[in-house]
Amino acid sequence: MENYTANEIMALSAGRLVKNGDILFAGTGLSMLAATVAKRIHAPEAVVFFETGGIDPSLDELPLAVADPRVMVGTSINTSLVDALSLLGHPKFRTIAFLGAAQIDCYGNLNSTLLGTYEHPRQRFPGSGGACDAASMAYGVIIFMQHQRRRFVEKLDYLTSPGWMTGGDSRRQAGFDRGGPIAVVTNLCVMKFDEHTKMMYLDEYYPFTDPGKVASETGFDLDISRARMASPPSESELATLRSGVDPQRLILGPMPTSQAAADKF
Amino acid sequence: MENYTANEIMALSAGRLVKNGDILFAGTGLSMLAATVAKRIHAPEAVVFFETGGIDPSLDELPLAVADPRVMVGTSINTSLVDALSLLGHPKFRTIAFLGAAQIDCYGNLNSTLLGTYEHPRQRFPGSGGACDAASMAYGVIIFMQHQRRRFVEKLDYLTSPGWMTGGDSRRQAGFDRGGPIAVVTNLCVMKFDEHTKMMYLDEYYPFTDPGKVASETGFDLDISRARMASPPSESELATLRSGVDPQRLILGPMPTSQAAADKF
Amino acid sequence: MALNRMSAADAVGKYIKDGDQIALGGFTVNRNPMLMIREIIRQKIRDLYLVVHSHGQGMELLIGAGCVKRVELAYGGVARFAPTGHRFKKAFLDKTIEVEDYSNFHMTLRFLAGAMGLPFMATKSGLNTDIVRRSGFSAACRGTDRVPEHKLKVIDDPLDPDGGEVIVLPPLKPDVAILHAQFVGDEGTCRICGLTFADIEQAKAAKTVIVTCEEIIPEDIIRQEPDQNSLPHFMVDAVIVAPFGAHPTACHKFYDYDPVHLNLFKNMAREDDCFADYLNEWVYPFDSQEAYLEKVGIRNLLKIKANSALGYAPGLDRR
Amino acid sequence: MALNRMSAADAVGKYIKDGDQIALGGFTVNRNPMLMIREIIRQKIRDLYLVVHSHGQGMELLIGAGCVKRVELAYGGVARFAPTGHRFKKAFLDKTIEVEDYSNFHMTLRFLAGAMGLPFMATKSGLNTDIVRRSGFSAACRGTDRVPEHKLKVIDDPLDPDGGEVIVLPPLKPDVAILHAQFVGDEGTCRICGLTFADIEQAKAAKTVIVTCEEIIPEDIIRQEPDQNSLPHFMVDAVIVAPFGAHPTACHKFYDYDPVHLNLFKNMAREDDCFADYLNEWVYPFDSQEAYLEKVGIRNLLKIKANSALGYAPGLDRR
Repeated sequence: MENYTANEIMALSAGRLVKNGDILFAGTGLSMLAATVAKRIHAPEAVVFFETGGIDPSLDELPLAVADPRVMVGTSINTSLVDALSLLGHPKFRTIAFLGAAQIDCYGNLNSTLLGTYEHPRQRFPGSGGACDAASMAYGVIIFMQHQRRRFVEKLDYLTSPGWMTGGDSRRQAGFDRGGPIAVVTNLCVMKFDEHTKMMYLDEYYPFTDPGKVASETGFDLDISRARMASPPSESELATLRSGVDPQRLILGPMPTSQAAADKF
Repeated sequence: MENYTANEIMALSAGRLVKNGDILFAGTGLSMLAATVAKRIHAPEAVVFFETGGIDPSLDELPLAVADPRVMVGTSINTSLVDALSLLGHPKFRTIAFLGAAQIDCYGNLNSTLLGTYEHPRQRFPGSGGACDAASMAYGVIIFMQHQRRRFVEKLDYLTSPGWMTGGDSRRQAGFDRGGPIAVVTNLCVMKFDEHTKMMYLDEYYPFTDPGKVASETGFDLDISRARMASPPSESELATLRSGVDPQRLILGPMPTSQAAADKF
Repeated sequence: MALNRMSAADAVGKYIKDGDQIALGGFTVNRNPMLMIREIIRQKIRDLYLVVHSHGQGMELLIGAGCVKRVELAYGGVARFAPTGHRFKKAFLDKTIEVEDYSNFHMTLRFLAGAMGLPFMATKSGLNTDIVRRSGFSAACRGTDRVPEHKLKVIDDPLDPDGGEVIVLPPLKPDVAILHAQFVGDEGTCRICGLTFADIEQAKAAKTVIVTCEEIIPEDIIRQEPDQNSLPHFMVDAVIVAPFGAHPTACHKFYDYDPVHLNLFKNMAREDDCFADYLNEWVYPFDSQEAYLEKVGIRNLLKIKANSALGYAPGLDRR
Repeated sequence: MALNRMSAADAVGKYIKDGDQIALGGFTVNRNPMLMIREIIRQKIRDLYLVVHSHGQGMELLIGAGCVKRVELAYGGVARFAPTGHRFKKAFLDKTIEVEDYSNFHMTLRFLAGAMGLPFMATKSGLNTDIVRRSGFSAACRGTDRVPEHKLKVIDDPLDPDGGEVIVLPPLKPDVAILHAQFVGDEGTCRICGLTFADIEQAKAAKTVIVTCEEIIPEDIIRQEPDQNSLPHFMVDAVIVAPFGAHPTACHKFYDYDPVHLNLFKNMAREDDCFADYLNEWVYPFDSQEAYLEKVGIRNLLKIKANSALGYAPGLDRR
């Protein structure tokens, strides 16, 4: 019955986490929508940049790849991989990286490399790209995931990108003087990390689902005691996202149908 | 009685050491004249570059500093210090650096930093600049010196730029896999380094002086047994240098007088 | 200086041997040196050792055609057209290639170390991850055939007593760097427009540099704006004129990526049979770039032609 | 983003404190941020810790005016106008400043490490020289007041068993980087024309970045050629419009160095009395760039005005 899709509430939920002035390390897909919609709604001085080196492009058309020529136009500066990746760790800036992964554990560590082992691989993913670097060096990380038990696992097959490591103070002890995941935004909910244990907990579930569903789709024990229902996207948020950010719905995909479109996720 | 000055024969003597295709790390002063005259006479594909980042400028006017805007015009590429200094050690290229110094020892090690010590300094020079880097990383080094006993010393007050270190194989043992001084060009002569001991010896003295004079102006024992008289500059060499390279005599200084102009040096 | 201009066929014949370590320019769907890559496949070069950060259509094709033995990389995919490259994935799972995983920062730092002649680079990025703890290359190959003795090492910061552990990474000095640029001057000065990715570092690190380009322009013109240039003339060993030389990937200011072709490739790359058909249809038959472009067709090329003001093809159907 | 535009006086007041570690942009006689340097002297800032590669007219003035306590550098001179800077030499010999010597590669690698967030940089340049063996800073100051614990260290190559010894250098992260650029967009994007020296690395490494510029231009214009830009808008903390802001040093495409003034300075810098006269005549009286330029005089400014095609003043009498 919702008048919005899961992709739409994901983009808007992630966008709400952006602060004005943040320097946003975006990938393609939902992360770009989240960054762009945040800039249009409440964070006009946020800057979007890409690991390929495009810093603050005009984004008149949505890039479909971080190496899309659309990330090179209207930029403040066109530079190189090494410059863009160096910016991630710049201590002056609140750099926020949007990442996705094939697997995530309860501390927000990510696997985007392989299932099995090098000796006996069961599946191969593209690899880190800049994800390990963003997870290591950025001020904070926002993670997008499809919410499935096989993705939310007790133990990663491969730790590509460091989250809160083994919880508590372990990230700092591992050698990272800042950073760590801020939130996990899925097609069902937004999860955050406990201040002390650094374990994931359910913060907000979308109106079309419930904490039990979220827990059952999560492959590790999830604290749902703090869960609240998310407020649905406002008309004006949806209007900005749909007509201002992705009018061709290249990333958003189909409009919600008269059925609750979000059910299909 | 000579129809050329010491500066002129120095520039031409150093220029003769340049091979076609060499990548020449030039400072200002005589080194730029040497590089430019070599390009015009026998090494048209030699490339002149500056530590500031100007690579192969047109040099329509002579730069008076490595940061002169004249090194930024007509270049193949304008880049940065770190790029230019990195080029020095590029294993693909025969990079030849022209250096000067306040002191030199018999192995071609150079001091351009200070006399005395940090605690008790007697004199201060500008410091390494890129000289230490060129002496460390270039394929070869050509050194310009004013020939004075106080400059050609038994022991440097400060080793700024590595030459043949303590002779023999010591440069390689110190960690440099190539490089080392090729020649020392002074206002009296051209000196080279013994193939085995790496000690300086007198190779060619200019027609207006003699080996005895050279030895007496040198503060360490100098092998003069292999000395030959240098052939004087040809008319066409002088013409190229004077009218093509430094027509304003910004670096060459006064023309030779009816007196043997070179005597004054 | 005379430009060493040649055909792609001659460049492969002269500069690329079985077993060479090759750095490919470009990134996923942008400025892949595709003409050279097709020619390497046509000449059946084998056992290549690719060193890349995020590749890409070119790597997919080389791996699929059986030219590759070993890869060091951070990312193997063609962006939205194949988030994990089909041929890369299959070769990895079938163990027909050996793969060593790094991050993009690691790989670009390694190229930078090679470019600058530095013995190694140090970073904290990736500490305590499996990128540090595991190795995809066999222990046996370490120290042989250009494979560095160590994938990397974790050491204590030698300068800062409070610095903790850092990762040190070996430099990369590939045998050949191949890149596609927009412009080369007729004495060799090279200009890349838009993002340079790590192409410049790769070229500076390499023993041999091969540049394909959209246009050769007079050297005195390219030197009027030397701030814009990417490589000095003497660093470029061979130049091949290759209009649309990055197709089906993009070349900023000249053309966009070709979604029709990339989707066609994606579908044909899934299965071995289909991929063989792709090679037979799109790679082996063409002994010139012109013949390949005839096959692509003027209608498709017009669709991806870049708008002069924007540098890409606005309104292109990219689904 | 709104440009944080202010006067030089306000920039010094707001961002520069006694004891700060300052990276000066430019190189010997080019793009020294002279307006800011004169203003620092006017406001009698003290105990500055300069970190530079090859400076330069600006460093001479700051040292001469007694603003400097400590310098890390590779070269202290004003090219042909003072192969060793007179004020630098005197302060060194009189021990009114502490000096630590590195090479240009060392200093630029240190800025690069700061800019990239790397824990250190490694090179073989300078092995077994007195740059490695001796230290100009007292042992007592090591580890205090931003002075790195170690000037550098020599270690065995941790990755290559045949690599021998390498020098590791600590990063530089100055409190403030001051540079002079040709253009700044009205949202802060910065463009340096011609050689950038290490200005970009210095700015990226610094906690605060102050840019003086010849012109502020519309942001949408400066973004039409983003390949040419040097710093993204958000990295620039304060912008000061300063026509002829690098005078008497050069600013490519705008003006040449001023040989008349540099010779005058050279002569006045030799002795303390004369140098005090220089400050009284050329630094203290001027509370605006316009007033300073009136003193320089339109005749001199016309002489050094750059030719548009060449970027310098052809035929300028440079003796």
